[in-house]
Parts: sequence; structure tokens; C-alpha cells
Amino acid sequence: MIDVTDLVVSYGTAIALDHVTLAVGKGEMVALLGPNGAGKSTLANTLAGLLTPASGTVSGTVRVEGRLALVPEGRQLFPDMSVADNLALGGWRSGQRDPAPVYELLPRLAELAGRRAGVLSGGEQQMVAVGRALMSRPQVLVVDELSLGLAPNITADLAAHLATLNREQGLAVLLIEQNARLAFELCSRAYVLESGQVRAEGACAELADDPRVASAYLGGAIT
Amino acid sequence: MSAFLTYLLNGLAVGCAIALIASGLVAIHRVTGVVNFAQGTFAVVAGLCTSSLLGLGVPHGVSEAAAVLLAGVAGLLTGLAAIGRPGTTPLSSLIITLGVGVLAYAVEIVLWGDQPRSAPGLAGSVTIAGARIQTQHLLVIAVTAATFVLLALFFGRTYLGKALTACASNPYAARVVGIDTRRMGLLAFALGGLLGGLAGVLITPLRPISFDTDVTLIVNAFAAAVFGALTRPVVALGGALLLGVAETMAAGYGYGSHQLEVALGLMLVVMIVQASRRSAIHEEAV
Amino acid sequence: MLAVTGVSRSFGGVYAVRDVSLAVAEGELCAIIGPNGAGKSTLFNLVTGHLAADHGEIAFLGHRVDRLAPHRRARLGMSIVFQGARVFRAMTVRENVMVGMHGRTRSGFVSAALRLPRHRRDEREIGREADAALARVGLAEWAGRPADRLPIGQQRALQLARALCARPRLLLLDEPASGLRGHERERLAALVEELRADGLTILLIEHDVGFVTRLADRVVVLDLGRVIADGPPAEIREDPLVLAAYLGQAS
Amino acid sequence: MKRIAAAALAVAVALGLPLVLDDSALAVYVLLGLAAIVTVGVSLLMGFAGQVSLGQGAFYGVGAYTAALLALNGFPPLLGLVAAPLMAAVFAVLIGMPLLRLRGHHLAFATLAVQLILLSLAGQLEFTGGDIGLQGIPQFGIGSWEMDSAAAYAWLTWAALGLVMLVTHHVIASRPGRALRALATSETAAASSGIPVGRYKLVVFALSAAFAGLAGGIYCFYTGYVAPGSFPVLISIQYIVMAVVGGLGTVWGALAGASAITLLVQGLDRLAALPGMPTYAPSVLSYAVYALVLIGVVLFLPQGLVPALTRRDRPGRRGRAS
Repeated sequence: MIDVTDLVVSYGTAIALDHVTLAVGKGEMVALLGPNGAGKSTLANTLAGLLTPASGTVSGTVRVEGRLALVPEGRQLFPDMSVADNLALGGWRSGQRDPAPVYELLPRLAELAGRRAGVLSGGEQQMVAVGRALMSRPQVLVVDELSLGLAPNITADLAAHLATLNREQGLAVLLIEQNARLAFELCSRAYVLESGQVRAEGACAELADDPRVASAYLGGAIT
Repeated sequence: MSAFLTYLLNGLAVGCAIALIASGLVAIHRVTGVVNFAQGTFAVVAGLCTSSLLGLGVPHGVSEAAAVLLAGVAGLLTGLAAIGRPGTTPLSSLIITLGVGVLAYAVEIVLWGDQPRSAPGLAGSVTIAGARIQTQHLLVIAVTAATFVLLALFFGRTYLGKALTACASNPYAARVVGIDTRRMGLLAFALGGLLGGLAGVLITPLRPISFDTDVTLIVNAFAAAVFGALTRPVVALGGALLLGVAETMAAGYGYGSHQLEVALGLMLVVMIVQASRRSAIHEEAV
Repeated sequence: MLAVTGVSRSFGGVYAVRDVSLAVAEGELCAIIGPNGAGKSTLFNLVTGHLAADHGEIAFLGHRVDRLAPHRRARLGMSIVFQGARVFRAMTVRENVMVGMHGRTRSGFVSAALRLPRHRRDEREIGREADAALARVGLAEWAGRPADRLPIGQQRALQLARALCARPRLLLLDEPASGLRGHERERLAALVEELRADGLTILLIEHDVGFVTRLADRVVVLDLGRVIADGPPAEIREDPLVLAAYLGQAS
Repeated sequence: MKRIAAAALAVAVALGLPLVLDDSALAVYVLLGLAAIVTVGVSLLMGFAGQVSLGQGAFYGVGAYTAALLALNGFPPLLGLVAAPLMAAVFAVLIGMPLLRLRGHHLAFATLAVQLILLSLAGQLEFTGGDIGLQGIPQFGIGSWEMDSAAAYAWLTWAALGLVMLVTHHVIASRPGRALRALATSETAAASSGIPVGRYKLVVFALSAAFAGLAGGIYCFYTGYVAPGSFPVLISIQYIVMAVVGGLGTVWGALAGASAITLLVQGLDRLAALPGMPTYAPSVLSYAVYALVLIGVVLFLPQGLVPALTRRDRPGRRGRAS
């Protein structure tokens, strides 16, 4: 699905991603962890084709068929447009303008269809963002900071939706998170990104106890 | 009283023309962040073009339509120069549109000379409540009203219009869903050209147009657009009508010589009041 | 030295900072941490005067400063290093640092245009201080380069040199380590420790809790615009509220 | 040493030229010098301090009218010439206080609006002579000495240009100059370094206005009349073109840009005056030149002529430095 090899991305003189290699397989749920400023969102934007890599490759289904959708950090909805319009625009690439299939997957969105996206609660907005991404009929969903600014029970609710989509639709997910606990519950594998480099990778069960993960968040970063 | 009504309706007609130009300015600014200095030029080009075509014996309707389309093409070309090259900053784009406006002077003088030209519009007048109104004034008001309704339908109901709105609402998100924001910007410029052209075609029968009329037009339109902070078309419409009526009343009751100062002074006050509510930290936020 | 009392600021009805109080004592290194969107940068903007508070008081060195313009607060002895690379374009590294001396010198347009003795005296002093500050952050050999072409690490050091040039009483650092690599971080940490040993009071925003626990005397934790913890680093690391904010609560 | 020699040579050429130029060339030389004086101010304002003005012609006009009115009312011309930049600066401070809160395109439109308002007022008020303007302005002179040769005006103009360039050069390489260049990048970071941003913007606005006012003062004595038509909106755009072409943010760029554009337009004017050319040819050609040069430079040479030309020897310099 996603194959990233030796990816380098920089903003002017600042290097944001430093030779990153990672992969997401078909139907897999993979987490990308790391503190702020680690380069997680840069990776998300590069995968979505919004940033051009300085070197390295991004390949797989992503590039060949354009079947990757991004749920960007901070939702990034069109705040003054209705939920239905937000969803419709999500189908810009795929040509799917009718949100009905997404309403089936996320019935709550059908109830919100006529509301302005900007006035919704954080959790509802995040659901719209996920729905909008699904409109492009993706095979891979990159979710950047699902839990940002949301109460734990709402995050859990959204995470359950993602798990269902993964199970029933075979949707592969790359979950970019600051919230390690959530990521470990949801995903099978994880990468830990710090200062633009992959510091650790492996099965979530093992990584959860790995001191490098805790250190990335709670100290010891200066080694 | 009848004089008042005449001035009011004439003023509304003038305001409508300003509103059309202003709405082009707003459409372009919303989608691209660029203030298009050449916006008044589109009106001039269309106005001069109609007068030539009618002079050549091309029938009404066809002449006007061709002129508006030409202005649309001018808009597209302006857009290509202003935002066609990746990495052009909004301020550079503004300077480029300024250059396009000056370049248009050269072209217009070659094609049409430097003397003002007029074009026949709708002849005759009607009497409403004792006030004599030229039919052309009513036509301007009607066409503008229809245009604004069409614009509202286009932006609110069509998929393409929504995509344009999306670019204005959140350009980053627009790119996330795959919308090519640069192409949308060019589309906005073309639309701006059409709207400016429409204004030019409508006002040429009312007041003769020469190559340098664009300065007055753009300044008035910018003043109107500034009421809505360059982003809200309906407020810009209100501002334009207010300006048109105020200027016409001032002229009608004998203060005509100061109408430009009044309009510009009003624009300055509005801008300064708006600016004092913003802080630098937000404009510089990365 | 710095006393923030009950300060709030909202944007469009949403509180970015809500009823925050905090005090920094002379010579202390106090760190503010918190997840993304916790209100840390807003708090800094309120302290330095780039944003006005809706409510609350800010006092610095015993003066109320919450109505003062940013440059007045700077002249009282507040210097800030911004997170984004705000080096001045089209100026050399040395000229960038010389700007930091602005508040400590007086020569104006007239003495500059006429090259009066006062201007020469000021220029000499500004140059001397700038060179000293550049040497201190290890940028001496870069002095003549265009500032905006420096790598990000050196741009950060440059901002720090500029701030030091003002001889501040209080230094505010907004995520000084973000975007830096291991050895650059290490050097920065050493420099911050050194400044602190010299008696400079420092208020620091940082995501990297490791960086903070090593350097700070005291840590204030913000979450959703409020202070949720305030204490020495060792305590903070064990605080369940902090762990929840960072690692997420088990649901 | 080399730089001093180059500067001395430039001064010698500038002062020597009036001796060898014929009358029509002298007229071009004077107008070039005047345009360069204003352009140095535009470059200081836009290139160093990052503030846009599309109304620089207004300050030029204020200077010209000030000197003209004083001279016509019997005051000595020297007083008029001193008052011209001062009045322009005072006017800039008065309008700058509210206007400089604006940024980018708002400031551009606001300054343009100020010029339009002034032009309209000058065309209507009695004491400015309405649309006809003021005529019969006496020659410049000091005491009983009267300046009556074009060469003398050329020297006066170029001496003023030299002064303006020297002042600008001194200012930008000093404490206030660094402050201006700093606030052009980031007003917040500048304020955090203790720079009173608002006051500095006002001072640089006034300084650039004073330069324009000085040029306007010389202009009114040189031509002997002023009218609103002498200061069209296009003249302000012309200064922008000159500053942008030469390269914003260099003192020599302003002179280079003013020279390049003035000579180009003059050359085309000669071309347009050839038999068989239509009567509108001169204005068409100058509009086309302004426009194409402006667009071309902004798109393809955003740093302007002077930096583009001098950059060539930079790698060598850098090699030595590191």
C-alpha cells in the first residue's frame, strides 16, 4: 500500500524528515508515534502529495492509483460550508459527489448533513474529516492526530469507527498520533519518529514496554 | 422629491456597476489572496470594445456579449501573468496586475485612441412616481441584480462553485481533497474579467469611457470591497450601492466636485478601523 | 520577577488561555510544557505583549506591564527567542545580532545621517557587544553570512545571540530545541545551563520533556489553556494528570 | 580604497556631464536626477523598510507646490527649497499616523487614494491655481544671484541626489537603518528587540517623503510652473518601476533603475517622433515600456538589476570569507 524509502524532506535549510523508511501493508493498521516537531505531519503531507521530497521515494498504491486519503491535523474542514458540501468536495478526485455511501458507514453524518461544519463540536468535526477522506474511496487512510483536542471517550468512539472500517472494508490505516496508548490499542505495528528519524519500530505489544518510546515522550531524549 | 428619487435610482445604477467590479475583486481576492489592480481595466476594455463593435454595425446583444467575453479572456491572461508562475507572492502579484493595467493603456490607445468613447444603450426613459429615469439605468440595476443571483447560485449550488468557495474557505484543505488551487485561481481571474466586463458594457452608455477611466473604477470598487474586508461579496454590494448613491446625491445637490474625495476618505476610514482590530502577530503567524 | 495573575485570552469565544497564574522568581529556570494546542505560545504572546489579555494582570520587576507595548517590555528587560525562524532577511548574521542592542543605545536618524560622534560611539559599542554575543553562541565565524541562509540550528543560535545582546533580565525561549538534531540540542542545552549559571532568569516552552526535566527548576504544565500541574520536574513526571495529558488516558 | 576611487569617479562624471551635454540632453539629465532622488526614497521605504507607497508622486507634488507658493508670495527661493522637503515630511507624518497601521495592498491603495485626493483638491482650490496650476515661478537663486542656466539646475539636482544617496547610505548601515530592515521581515521580532515599530515606520515614511519633496522643490524652479497634471498617478507607478528595476534595497539600484527607465523612455520618444509615427506613439511606447519592464522584472529578476549584476562576483567573495 505505502512504501516509503529513504525519504528526505526539508523546508529551506531545515530538514524535517531524515532518511525515513516505512511501509504499510494491505489492510494493516500501523501507528506512527512521536513528540511534536518530530516530522509526523510532514510525512503525512508528503504522502498526500502536498510536499515534494528532496530525495527518496514514496511508492505503492498511493502513487500508482492515488488511492490514499488524508485526514489532516486539526481537521481542516471548510468551516463555512455545510457538512454535506464538505463531504461532496471530498469526492473531487474520485468524482463521487453523493455522500450516501459515507452516511451508511458513519450514520451520524447524515443527521449533521445540513449543519455548518464550523459550528460542530470537535468530535463531530473529526468525524466529518474522516468522512470527507472516505469520499475519495481510498485504500489507505492517513489520519493525522485523531485525538488532538478531543475528550478521551470521543477519541475512543472515533477509533472504534476506524477499527470497524479496517475490519469490514479492508481499509489500511496509518495512524499518526501523539497519544501512544490509543495507538497501541488500535494498531498492530508502530514506528517511533523523533527529530525526523525513525528511532524504533516493531509490533505494538513489544514497543509498549520499550524504554525508547517512553523516552521520546517523557525524557531522556538527550542521550 | 422627484429629483431625490431620480438621484437615488441613478445612484443605485452607478453603485451597481461599482458592485460588479467589486465582486470581481472579491472573487479573485478570496480565491487567490491577490488584489487585482487591473480589475477596472476589464470594464474599460469591454466598454471600448462595445462602442467599436456597435460602430461597425454589429447588432446590440452580440456586441455586448462579445465585449464581456473579451474581458473574461483579459481576466484569464491577467491571472496567468499574476499567479501563473509558482512562488509569486501576493504582493508581487499585485505589482504585476498594476503592470497589466498600464500595459492595457498602451493597447487601448493603439486600438481606440485616447479620447473618451460612448456607446448607445437603451434609449428613452420612464417616469416613476414623478421622477424621470433613463431606461439604461433600470437595465443596469436589473442586470446587476440578476448577476448577483446567478453568482449566488453558482457559488452555492454548483460543484465547481463550491470548489471555488472551498479554495477561499481553506486553501490547504482544498489541496488535501485534490483541488488544484492554482487553476481555481485562474478561473477566479476569468470570472473577475467577466464581471468587470459586464460593468463596463453597462456603464459606457451612461458615462463615456476612456483608457484611464480604470483608476476611478478600481478605486471606487476597492472602496466598496473594503467594506466587506475584501472577502464578503454581499457587504461589498451594500458598500457599492452606498457609494454610488452618496456620490450621485453629492453631485446632484451641487457638491459634485468633491465626490471622489468623499468616496476615498470613506474607504480610508473603513480600512483604518479594520486594521486597528488586527494585530501583527496574527498576520505574521507561520 | 514575573508574575502572571488570572490571565485569560479567547479567540472567537474559545479560550486559548484560561485563568492562568504563574510566578517566576529571580534566577529561576521555569519550563512550560503541555500537549499541542495547550495555549503555551498564546501565553508567551501575552507576556511579551504581542497579544492583549482579556482579563488578568502581568507584572514584571514589580511594574504592571500588561498595557505596555512589546518594545517597552523588551526595554524593561524581556527578551524572546521565537519558535519560528524569525531572523531578519537581507541582513548579515552580525547585523541581525546588532539589532538586539537597539534598546540599549540611543543614536537616531539624525546622528546616523550626519555620522555624528555619538553615532560612531554607539556603533563601536554595538559591534563589540554583537561580536561577544556571537562568540558566546559559537557563531563568530558566520558573522558575515546572510542570516536567512543559515541552517535552522544556527538560526536559533542567532536569535539567542540577538536576545542576549539586549542584556535581558528575563529570557523567554519558545521551543528552542524543536527542529534541532541531537548534537545541536546538546549544545543548546549546555548553553542554556551556562546562562542560567550566570544568573539569568529563563522561561522556557518545550515539548521535549526530557530537555525540560534536565534543565528546569520548576515545570508548569498547561492543558487546554489551564494550568494542570506546577512543581519540580521529578514530581511532574509522576503526576497522573500529566501522564494522562501526554500519553492519553486508557478509555 | 577602490570604492572611494569609484565614488570619486562617479561624482566627477556626474558633475562634468552638464558641461558637455546639449540643451535637450541636459533636460533629460535634470529629470533623470529628480526621478532618481524620489526613487532613492521609494527604495528606502519599500526595499529596506518593507512598506509600499503608490502615492509617492503626492509628496513630490507637495514639495513642488510648497516651493512654488512661497516663491510666488515673495519669499526667497532658498527658503522655498528648504521648506519643500520639510512640508512633504510633515504631511507624511500627518497622513502616516493613521495609514501606516495598514499593510501590503491596503497601504498601497491608501497611498494611491491620498494622491488622488490631493490631485483633486489641487485642481479645485483657488490658492493652488486650480487645474491651470501656478505659473511664473521665479528662477532659483540665492540673494541677488539667479540661476538661469540649465547646467546650473543640473548641478543643483545632482548635488541634491548625491546628498540624498549619502544620507540613505549612512542611515541604512546604522542603528536606525538596521531597525528598519529588521521590521521589514518581522514587526513582532523587531518590537521584541526593543524597536518602536510604529515610530520607525513613520520616520522612514517622512524621510522618503522629504526626498520626494526636495525633488519637487527643484522641479518647480526648473520648469517655472506646477499644475495637477504634472503629478499624475502614473508618476508614482513610474517610481515603483524604477525602484523595482534597479533592485529594491540597494542605494545604487535606485539610480540605475531611474537611469535605465528614463533613458529607455527618452530613446523611445525619439523613435516615436520619427516621421510617419502616429501622434499617440510616445505615450503608447512609454506605457508599454513601464508595463513590460515591471512585469518582466518582477517575474524573472525579482532582485532587480543591480543585485543581479553584482551577484556574479559573489561566489568569489564568499570563497574568501569561509
